Amino acid sequence: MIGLNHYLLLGTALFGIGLYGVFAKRNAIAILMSVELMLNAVNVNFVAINRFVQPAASLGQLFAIFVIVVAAAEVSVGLALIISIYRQRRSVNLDDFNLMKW
Amino acid sequence: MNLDQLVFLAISGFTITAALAVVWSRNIVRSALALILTFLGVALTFFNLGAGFLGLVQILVYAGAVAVLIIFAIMLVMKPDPGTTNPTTPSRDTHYLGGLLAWLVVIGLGLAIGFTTWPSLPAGPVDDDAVGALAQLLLGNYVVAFEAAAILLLLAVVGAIILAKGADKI
Amino acid sequence: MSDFPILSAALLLPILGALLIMILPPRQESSIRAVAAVSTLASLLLSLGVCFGYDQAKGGMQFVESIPWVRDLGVSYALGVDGISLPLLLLTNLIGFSAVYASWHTEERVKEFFALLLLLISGVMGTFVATDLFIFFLFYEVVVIPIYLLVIMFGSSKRVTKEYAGMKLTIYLLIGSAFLLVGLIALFVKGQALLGFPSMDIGTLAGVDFPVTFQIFIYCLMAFGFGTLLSMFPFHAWSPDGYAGAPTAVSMIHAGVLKKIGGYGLIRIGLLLLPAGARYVAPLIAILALGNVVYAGIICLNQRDLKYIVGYSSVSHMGYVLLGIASVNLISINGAVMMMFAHGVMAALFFAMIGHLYQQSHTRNVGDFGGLAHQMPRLAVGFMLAGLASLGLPGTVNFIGEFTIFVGAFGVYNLLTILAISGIVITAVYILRTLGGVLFGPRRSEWDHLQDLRGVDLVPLLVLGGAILVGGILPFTIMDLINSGVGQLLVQIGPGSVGGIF
Amino acid sequence: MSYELLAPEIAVAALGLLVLAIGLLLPAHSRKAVGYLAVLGLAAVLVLVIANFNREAVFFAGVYQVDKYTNFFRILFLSAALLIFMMSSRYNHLFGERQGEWFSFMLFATLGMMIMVAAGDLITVYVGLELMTISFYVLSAYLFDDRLSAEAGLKYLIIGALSSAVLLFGMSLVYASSATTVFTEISGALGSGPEQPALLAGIVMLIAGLGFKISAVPFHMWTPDIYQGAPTPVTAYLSVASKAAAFSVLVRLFLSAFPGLSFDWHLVLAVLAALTIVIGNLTALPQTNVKRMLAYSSIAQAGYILVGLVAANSYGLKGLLFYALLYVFSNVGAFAVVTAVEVEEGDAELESFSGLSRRAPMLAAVLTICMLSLAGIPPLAGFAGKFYLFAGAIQAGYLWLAFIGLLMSMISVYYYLNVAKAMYIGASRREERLLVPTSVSTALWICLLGTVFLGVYPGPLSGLTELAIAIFSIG
Amino acid sequence: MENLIVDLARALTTWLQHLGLSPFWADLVLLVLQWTAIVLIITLNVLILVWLERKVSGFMQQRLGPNRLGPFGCFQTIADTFKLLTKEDIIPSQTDRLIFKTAPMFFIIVSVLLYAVIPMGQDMAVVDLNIGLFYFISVGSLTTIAILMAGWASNNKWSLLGAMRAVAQMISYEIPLAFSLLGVVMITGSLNLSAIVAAQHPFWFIILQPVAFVTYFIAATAELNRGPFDMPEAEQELTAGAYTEYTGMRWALFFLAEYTNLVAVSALAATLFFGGWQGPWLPSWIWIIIKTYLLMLVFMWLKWTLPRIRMDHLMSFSWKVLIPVSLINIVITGVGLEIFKGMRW
Repeated sequence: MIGLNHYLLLGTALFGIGLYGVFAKRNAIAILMSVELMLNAVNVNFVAINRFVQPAASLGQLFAIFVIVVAAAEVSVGLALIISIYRQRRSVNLDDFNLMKW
Repeated sequence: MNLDQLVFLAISGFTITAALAVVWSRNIVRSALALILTFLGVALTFFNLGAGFLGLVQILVYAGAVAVLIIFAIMLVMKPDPGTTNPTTPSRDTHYLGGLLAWLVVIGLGLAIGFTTWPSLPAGPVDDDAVGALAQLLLGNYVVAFEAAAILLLLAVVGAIILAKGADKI
Repeated sequence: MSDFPILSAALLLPILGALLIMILPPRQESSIRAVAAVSTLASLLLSLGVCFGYDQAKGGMQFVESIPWVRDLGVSYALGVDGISLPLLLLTNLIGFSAVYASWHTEERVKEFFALLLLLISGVMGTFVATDLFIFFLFYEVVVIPIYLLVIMFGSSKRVTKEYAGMKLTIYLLIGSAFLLVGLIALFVKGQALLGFPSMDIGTLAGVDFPVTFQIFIYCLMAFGFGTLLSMFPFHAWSPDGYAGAPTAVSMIHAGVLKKIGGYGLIRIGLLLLPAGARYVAPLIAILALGNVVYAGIICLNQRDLKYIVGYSSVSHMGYVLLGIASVNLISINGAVMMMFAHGVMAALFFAMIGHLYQQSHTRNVGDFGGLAHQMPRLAVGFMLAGLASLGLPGTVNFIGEFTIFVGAFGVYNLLTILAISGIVITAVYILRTLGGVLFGPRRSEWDHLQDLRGVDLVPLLVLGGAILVGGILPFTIMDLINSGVGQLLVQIGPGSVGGIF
Repeated sequence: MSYELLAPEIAVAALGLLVLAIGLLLPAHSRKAVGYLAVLGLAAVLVLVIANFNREAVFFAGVYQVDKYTNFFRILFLSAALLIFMMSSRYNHLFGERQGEWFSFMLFATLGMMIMVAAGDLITVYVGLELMTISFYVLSAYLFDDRLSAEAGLKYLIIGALSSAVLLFGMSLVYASSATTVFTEISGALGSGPEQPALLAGIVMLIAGLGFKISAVPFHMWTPDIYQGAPTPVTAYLSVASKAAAFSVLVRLFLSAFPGLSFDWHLVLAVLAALTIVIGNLTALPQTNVKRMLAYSSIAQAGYILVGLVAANSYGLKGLLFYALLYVFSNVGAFAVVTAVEVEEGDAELESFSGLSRRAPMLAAVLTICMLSLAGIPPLAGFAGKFYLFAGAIQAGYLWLAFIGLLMSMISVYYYLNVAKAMYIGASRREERLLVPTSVSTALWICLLGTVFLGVYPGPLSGLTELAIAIFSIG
Repeated sequence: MENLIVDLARALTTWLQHLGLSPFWADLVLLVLQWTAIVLIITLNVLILVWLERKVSGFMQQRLGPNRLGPFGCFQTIADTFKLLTKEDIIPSQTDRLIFKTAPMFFIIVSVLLYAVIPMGQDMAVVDLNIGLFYFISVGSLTTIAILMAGWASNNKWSLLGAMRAVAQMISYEIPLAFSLLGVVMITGSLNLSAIVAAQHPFWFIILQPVAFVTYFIAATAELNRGPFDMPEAEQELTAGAYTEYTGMRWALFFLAEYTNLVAVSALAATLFFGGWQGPWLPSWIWIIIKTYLLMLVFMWLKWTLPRIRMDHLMSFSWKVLIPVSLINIVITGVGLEIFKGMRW
């Protein structure tokens, strides 16, 4: 029987993969993509919890919708930022962005 | 192994493989395409969970818009040699640290989730009119968040235009 | 008379003066000086008025003012003086008044100088008249920043740069105050738990019977905090460097009164609120006090810079004060308070003289001078007076202080006291050697151009020198006052025996 | 339900939209006018909030709560925004034609914060948080020709998105454990007894996610870069208001959703606070750029504010609110001076501040006083705030934390005084006086008087904070 | 006649269950059969459509069009198909081969998936989804990705440019497309396509929502990259846009998918605005075919009549005209609905 745990573990795995990507990747867009993976992981959680813990109300789905909306906004701003920084530096590699000491 | 498990395993296997491809591919375009597959996998998960509307939202927004935007941006900032567009960090420390951290988080959360006994509610019938229920919530108790999200989208549009145009004249 | 908030007036006059100076245009230097002089003089007169108005027979806190300030912290703007704080209040105003005259010839950025100086004086005064812990601490730290700014803006760089000196002094004092603040807050929190209502009033808190271990712990914090300010060995390193870097007025106020806040705090807060803790830790303090006396004295023997000599000697003298406090009996504490007053006027006079000399000659090295008594007799008088007071010659106020301390302490720490008395010998050696080297001997023609004290320069000499002599010849004027305060304090904390830490 | 209590949010949203529209309609050279509109509008909203301070209402079954706590933070955000609008009047020229949008983004960020503090529900908190954060992504990168600014925007985006993801995961675990997202219901659903491991993991992730927003160590890594690169008024707003907003959420979350946890989250936060204070202050010591130095110092300040939550008793919470508000005055004052100098000199390096006391005594005095307030020197506001915070900490038994905090605050004086030293004895590159426009000097005066007044007479504000925290049931 | 196909399906299910299959597997087999049927119909349909388009264009341009093979040249397309199937499969070097190969497949799969929810007659939707309309929009949005994949993988500047133009255009026009449908949704209060058809009993929605229909039609034209909005594959500028490097079978797949989309979009328009399968005398599934074909003829008519629109005009037309118009339509519909409710009450 597939239960809540299975779905939460799926979410956790996706989350971990995204986290790894954020740390290991150097292309700013790739990092943004990794973050999207993490947000998707969260959505899997929300929908699964909605299904198994609270099937009558749709709070989890609602939360997931908000996450999706916000993620869309975040990505659009993020990509605009990346394009604007690319215009200045001709690079999207994070290692090149070290005008300030870290 | 019954059908339920088979479907779950297939979908999650597909999703996780696609997600791994996102972070392992050295070619950013392939990463992005793998990301689309991940999105579709998550959408399938939603369908499997009886959240059809959400699955479709997932496809529409993530696969149809977000992923396309990402690919679009990739093409605007593309380098000639696609095989090196998505490097992993050259610093081994950061790389291993990232991997280690990810493993720790996965194992830690996995254990935490595994050892938890959830409120023992039966997985009851799925609400058929999810859209209606969501609409009630959105325009009822969560109307503030709804309005804020609307402003957020406006803000994102204006902000993205401003940033992408940079210092050029409007 | 009784309704007039005389302490507040004395406290606020310099602040008003500072505000007035800030408003004045920077060019109006003479009016700026005049404002500073008038406000400090008024403050001095008010504090003299308090002295004469204080009813010694009645004793206790008088001229009390109290306005509720922060309700939930139990803070009230509470002022008052008793026999312990009154001499120190007087001392502050004496030195503050003289300091204005000692720096009369400041040329650059006069406006900033006097504004900060007045703030400084006001802050120091506040610590002595506050009877509320919060207000006390407020004033305690207020003084640090004006001092820093005065040092870096008007100080002098000789052996160490003025920036270094200023920063060292500031950070030492602030770190000390951090410990103090922890102690104060802990005291407040515990007091609230025991009392059931929040109160910062020293009198109220004195009535609380804190647990002994708590007292010991808090007293250690306080000893560290106040000890740093008092330049207790081994936390004294800021003191000589600080004095050397500081401008004359700051050295005067710092050595003269600021350090005394440490001693005052140890008595007023440490002893009154935490008697058991104070008695328990006292032997350790006494040993450190001996360190002050001997260690600083020996270092002093090797110093060549006048300011360093006075600096280290003041560290050494503070050892006596500490010894007095550590003995916890009527005589010794009387002596400690007396000593604080005495050392204050003496050190201030010393620094005023050094300041004048340095301003004229641009050197402070003992070896550079000789036979100055020929060219500058009045200065020589000042130097002699301060020097002799420093080595505790009978007839000066210092003698009274030292003598009383030794009498009081001997009964408690025989060996330590004897060793401490030997410090007087060291003092005598370096003071006499210095005085001799600088003032006497053959006339040296390169110093012929030096001008002696005259006009306003004489004010510090007259005021401070007068105080040394009056206190020395007529000791009862101050001693009775002190005695009334200390006596009540000891009655309040009750009997008990010193020791326990070893 | 009295929906008129939502008027401040509605008004700020409307103001933001209006400013956006008018900014686009006006010709480029007269876009400065939107600044006046924004300032006047905000002032009106501020008056409205103050006038209705005592009115309370719970909307939507606890999802949105307007109470005195909300109103306190509303006042904080609005006055911070107001001060920053005033002090940035000259800086805005750097934004060229995009001034109108700048104001509206700032207003939207304010709206996000107001929603965060009033939200009694995880979803609403999240949306408010993102409204604020996404506005700040754009605002951080608002100097389009400036490389540092774009870099700051990107870094903020990445760290912000990451932290949102962590926060969300934590929220999902809390939701899983309690089957609700409304704070008041969470506390009821969790009951008592030992917590499930998933809930603990969720709480830890919540702390981590919000820790990014308040830039607590070890989630502070990119804060200095963002603060240095972003336009200075944005940095100021980021440091005072977004932090306060995150704190407001943390407090509401822990005190109204998790009041009865047996898990000792105080200790976790105490360790975080101590690390934040120590590392923030120590890394600030060697900085030579004043803006960056203030960035590090703001990390440390976050640590101090966190102490209030660690204590979670009356003094601690009062201190938290008190400190958050005084931090507005002190930090905005400091940043106002930095902004003025930056506009004049082109950068915020320490050398640019050399001899400032001669060129602009007012600026030098304000910067000195504000920084000393941040360091906690009496009689300035910072001292009173720290007194409350550490009184709370000691009362709650965290003596060691008070030790570390106070000691480090005295060490922080070193780097603050370095700036004062440069201003008072440094040689200036130029001699002519540095003039500041009226709006800036008004802001400076408000900050200065606020800092001094709150320090000398903290009574009224502490009374206000007492009202504000009365909604929480604490010992 | 009316229930021919539905009855057929029902009979098949019963027969399968008689054979001993569980209901689940029986349904599954039926589903597979349904999809096969759809694919077959689509393919046949495209053969006809291509011929039709050439004929229509010939008619518009006053020429004959294909006329050699069979009567009216009706076997021309079949011959073309054989040609395409037997052509050499060329994959240029330096391409991203994996993506190059998957792009056409992805495209065709997505296009076919669109048919799942369209009611092809009374009770004749493959899946009668309660959010069918939303499904159509969501899945339809995936076509962009296929074009992007093709354009990028070809490693050819025209392909890439074409793909980027296509994507910009499709994303921009997706918004008015979705908005225009909202009017209909508001009136019916449902996203279920069958319910929408049922709701059009007295009036077709073209009467109630003319503006929405016009918006939808324009946006759909752009979504399909058909003339006059065929900037992404403008032959004179970009050879064939994203499809430039594709040959033979792969190219045929794109071609197929494009026409599949055309049919789907037209069928949706017929369903939403023209009463769907409703109509007198004839069986329902014939009615929808007739309506769809009529709409497709309009598409062709437009394509061969109007000149191509410049890229920036195309974008600003969407953002500055279509989206505001569709938004205003939503507002007016809402107000109208309230008034209508008020009157009835």
